Amino acid sequence: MHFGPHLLLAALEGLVTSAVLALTALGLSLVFGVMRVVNVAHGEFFMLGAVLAWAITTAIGGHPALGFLAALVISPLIVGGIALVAERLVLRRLDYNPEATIVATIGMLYIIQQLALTFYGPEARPVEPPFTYRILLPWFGYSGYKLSVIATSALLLVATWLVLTRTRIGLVMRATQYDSETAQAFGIPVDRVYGGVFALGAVLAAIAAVLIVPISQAHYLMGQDPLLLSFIVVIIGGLGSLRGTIVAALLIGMSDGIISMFFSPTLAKIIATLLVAMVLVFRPQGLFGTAAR
Amino acid sequence: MSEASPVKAYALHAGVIAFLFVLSFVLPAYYHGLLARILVLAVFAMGYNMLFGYVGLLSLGHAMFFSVGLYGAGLAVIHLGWSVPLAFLGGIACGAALAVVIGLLALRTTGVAFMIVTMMFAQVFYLVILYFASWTGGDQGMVVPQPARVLTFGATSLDLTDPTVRYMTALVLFSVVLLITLAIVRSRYGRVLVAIRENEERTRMLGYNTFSNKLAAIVVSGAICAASGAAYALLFGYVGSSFASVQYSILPLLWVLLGGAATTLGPLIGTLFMYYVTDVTSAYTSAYLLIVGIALIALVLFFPKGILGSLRQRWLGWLP
Amino acid sequence: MTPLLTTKGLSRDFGGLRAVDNVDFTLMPGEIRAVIGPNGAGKTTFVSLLSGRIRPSGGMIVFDGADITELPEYARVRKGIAYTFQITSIYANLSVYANVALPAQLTQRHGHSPSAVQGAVMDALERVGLADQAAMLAGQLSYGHQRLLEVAMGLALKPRLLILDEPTQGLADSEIDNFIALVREIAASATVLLIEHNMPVVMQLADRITVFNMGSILAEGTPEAVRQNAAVQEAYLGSAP
Amino acid sequence: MTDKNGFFDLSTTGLTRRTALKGLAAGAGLAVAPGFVRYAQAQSSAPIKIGFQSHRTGIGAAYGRWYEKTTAAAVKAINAAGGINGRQVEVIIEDDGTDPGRGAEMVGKFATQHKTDIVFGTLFSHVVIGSAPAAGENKMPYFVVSEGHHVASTKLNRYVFQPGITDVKSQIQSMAPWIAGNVGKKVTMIYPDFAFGYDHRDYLPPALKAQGADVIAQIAIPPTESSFTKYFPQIPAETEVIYHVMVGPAVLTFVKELGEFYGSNRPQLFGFIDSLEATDINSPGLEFLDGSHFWEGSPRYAQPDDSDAQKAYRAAVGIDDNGAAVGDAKDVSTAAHMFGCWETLYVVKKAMEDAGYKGPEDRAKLVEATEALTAFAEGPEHPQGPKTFNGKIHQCFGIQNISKVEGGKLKVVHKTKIEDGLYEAEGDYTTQAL
Repeated sequence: MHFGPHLLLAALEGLVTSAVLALTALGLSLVFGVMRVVNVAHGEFFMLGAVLAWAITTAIGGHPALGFLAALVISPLIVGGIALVAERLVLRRLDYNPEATIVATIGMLYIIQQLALTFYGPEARPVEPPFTYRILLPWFGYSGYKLSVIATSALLLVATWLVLTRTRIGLVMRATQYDSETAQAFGIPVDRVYGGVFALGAVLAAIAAVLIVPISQAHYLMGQDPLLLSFIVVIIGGLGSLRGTIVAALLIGMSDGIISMFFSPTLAKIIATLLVAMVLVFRPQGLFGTAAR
Repeated sequence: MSEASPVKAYALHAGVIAFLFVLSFVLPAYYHGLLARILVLAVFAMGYNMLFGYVGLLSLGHAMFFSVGLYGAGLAVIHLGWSVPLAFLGGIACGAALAVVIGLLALRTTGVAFMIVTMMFAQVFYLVILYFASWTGGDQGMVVPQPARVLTFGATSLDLTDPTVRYMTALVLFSVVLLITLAIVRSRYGRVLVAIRENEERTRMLGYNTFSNKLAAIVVSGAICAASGAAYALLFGYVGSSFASVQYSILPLLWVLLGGAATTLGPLIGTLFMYYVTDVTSAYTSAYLLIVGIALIALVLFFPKGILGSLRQRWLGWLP
Repeated sequence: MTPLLTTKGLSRDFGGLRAVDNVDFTLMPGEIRAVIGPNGAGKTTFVSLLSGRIRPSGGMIVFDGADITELPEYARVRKGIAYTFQITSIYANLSVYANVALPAQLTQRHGHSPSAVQGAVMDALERVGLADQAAMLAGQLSYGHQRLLEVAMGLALKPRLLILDEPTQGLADSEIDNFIALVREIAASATVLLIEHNMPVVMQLADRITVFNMGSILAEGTPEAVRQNAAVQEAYLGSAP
Repeated sequence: MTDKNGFFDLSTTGLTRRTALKGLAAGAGLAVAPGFVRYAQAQSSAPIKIGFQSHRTGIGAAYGRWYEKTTAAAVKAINAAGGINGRQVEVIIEDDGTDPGRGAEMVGKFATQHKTDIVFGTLFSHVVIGSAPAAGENKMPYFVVSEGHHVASTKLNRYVFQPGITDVKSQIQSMAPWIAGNVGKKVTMIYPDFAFGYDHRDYLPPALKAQGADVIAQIAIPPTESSFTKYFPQIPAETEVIYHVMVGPAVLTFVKELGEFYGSNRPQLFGFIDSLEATDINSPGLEFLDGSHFWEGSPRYAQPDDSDAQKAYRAAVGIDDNGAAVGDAKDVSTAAHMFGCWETLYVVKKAMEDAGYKGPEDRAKLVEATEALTAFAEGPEHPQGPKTFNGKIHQCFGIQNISKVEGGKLKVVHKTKIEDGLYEAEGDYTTQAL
């Protein structure tokens, strides 16, 4: 294939990766930014979203779109509920101590993964996309559903941005992120904000998973890669910076596709990871963040 | 506190080593073999503890130090035909050299960024192993040939695949590293490391170059972890990329947190405990990860300082 | 007699703000020098430049005849410049003994015996009157005692120049009297540079006083001379609440 | 010293508790652990214990489950027919987490704790290679069902055998003539960027060359990849055949995306069914595979010309005509590989009987007896087909199936000959000491 169409394809693929990554990473970034909690189980919330999407679509049957839409609403709600319970039962009682929460979320990772294996099984299971439309370009065909994932994700990101910047909820969250003690003094129920943010983070991961599951099946180990990539995105983008998270997700998603045009994929991953690490070393506040407080 | 009862501390450590020595003669074969493995991995945990427990630097990439020792020693035997002692020292040297490079870069960052940077360097290391599959065996790994795994002293030779020899070799390595750790912790240098953990700026203002001290700690930590990896390759005969994966970076963190960070014996206790829980639960259910997960959460909820850390806090203040 | 410390044209900007502006300063060995001035005058920035906690934007610092402008803070400490923090900065989770052992082992590095370190630690703790609390966790000390521990940590460095940043802040009156006696005793073996708001303390202790205002030296002289200085009075009365 | 006793109590109490449980189990004839499959103990002699190293968790879990089912069925059949040397067979399962380190620990556990007679059943290559040293050191016969070339490469040791499934080097070699003759001569390979893929990368081009065909491009894809479209532009336009061997949970995505990319206007496809083991060929998105060809070790779908042995085997394991679990059409088996468990157990039975095997002290005799085997005839013990066995490289060689996807089923269109897959031995295990 010629360079131009090849680049176009790599870019489209990069956009899909970026779109899903941005949602997932945004969830991690919120938890990270507001609560200062490194949630190692974030990838498992992602996995849970996909597995539940499979369960819901299978239970509903009928036209694929019906099941998919139901999954898109119900699955994130369930995952959010589970996250809320975990937060109340464990993280809150640890007083959000950074090291203790890492261990606790590693524990959650094991528990969720094992439960998925026990009740869902080890197989990769497909979910039918709500519609199958193949867009025919002169050089290759492309999935219409993938394009819709990009659009949906963009809409959700804009919605999240509006909530964070234009509503009281967003203000409360930002105040808590900036200085939780002062926020508390101003009558903000920091404790409840933390619970909500942790649940919201999980909800975002679950939505991302429901969007991706018609493209790549639900599998009980599928949470590991998104976790790693989300970490990278959050760090590159800068803590708690929505704009940074999105730009970083684009950067990571696109570079993953485009670097692999020129190098063997493993070498591409080595180069990309090394580049990101070097960014961190020489610009620890991220590419878009301001210096840490 | 730090000056209190050195005799008790030394006696305890000597007692632990003696106890492990005696265990070699009373344990049933399975636990004997398992304990040899645990001793080697406890060295990995001790190396991790040196950095995480005493200096307060939380690395999520220590699998690379373990596996650079593993591959350094293993590949030296496989491809270069080195003898066991030479390969072991080679593995340690690789670990120390890698630690210098990683330290110079990663120590420019702190906190969460340090965690992520170390994780990413470890990921790069993992991918490099996969990339040079013709040398490393890639994801399948390679076997260190059994005939090469012999320690020769003049006329006598010790077969490292013999269970007793293997146990004793592992115990010697463990004891040496334990005593080195104890010596470092009780030394002036150990005091500086703890001071850096507690308040880095103050330590600089007391005349210490905290960067070079931290760098030295990473090198010591990396060399100890590499020693563990090298011993693993030579004693158990397999090198493979799974030892360089993220999982093996998280394991030493768990072991140390369980046993008690910044305690000399905590890494052993944590490794032992984790293996014990896994072994017992896996006999009853294949869902043992569930139980491990619950155990982890319960431990941080109720024993946040780990087993020995909690003991030290409540009853045994003199514990090093 | 050659000065212990001099600065030439020492300056430091923070963004657009010039916190320390072209300061020429000289300190003679053995004196007790107080630095006073209204809030925001640049006193703490100035001593931070001396100790190396922050880097100057311009100018130079000479200590004992050597240019130390580019030296990092830990190297300056090793040359004999000790600094005690304005906000107590002790190791709260370590014992009082361990807090002082850290600086003590630096100066005892050639003696190398544990007993030498122990002697130096107990000596420093006795001088500030904390010897009995050596085994306590530093975080459990009262605030006043924590301030004294700060001083003990400075003393254990056996400094040639001890910089005390508002050492009496938060101390009770009775503690202040003891403190004045302590500084006098320290001055027998070291030069003392003191930032202080408490005027009676300054007047009792200082051999000479340097007055800062707006990042520059407004006046300098004996306590008596400074007290008479019209510019100082204006700066203080004009800005003091 | 009280504290010291305190924490070492952990292991000692555990020990006594386990020992007690073991005693209880032996005394009362109770099954104490899952996977501790017990059968009525009619014999006076103790059962033959087979340690099954299973991938119950980790990346291999989907395979492990079907390997367990097949093993259970084979053991049931063997026991019903009187066992081995008149002794019943008992399987003890340990999970290796699909991890080589843990795999080695489990081999040690079988040897020293469970004191099994052999260890058996490992699938994933890295677990085999990681566990092999432990098997050699414990002098524990280790029968793997992995299809990797590692055993035949003679890089492992004398205690490791693969007598139930043909290795991948042989499989590839026997596919090449048919591909070159029937599908196309310009081949683009797509394979995972790790050892399993490297076997294909290294062995296919020379095999095709010998048939007058060429590999014109090789595309390696990292095993962690979850999206593949971006690699497809690297497929040269003149490609006649795409040869694909993807494995892992993302393979369905691979096929679907290939379909989206090409539509109906695609090159011929030839794949290894490894890609779609345990996956329904009629899953949404796989319509694209219609008309393409697959290698199958043993056919997933019942074939019109199935032997009685094959039919009996399918019934015993409990798979229906579509290769799914009887009673659950969604639970698709790993039919192309799992027959190896069945056949391996019968090889073990044969070798133990030849050796007059009595217990662990006869393990060396068992190794020699296994090495002395040369061929396995098709029949109830070897339902997949006849095989030859090379005792020097511990590897068997059998026929391979090439199946075409037609109307949502896999139909066998060609069976290779054993000779197609034979190659020069790379070494000789029998020269190693026992």
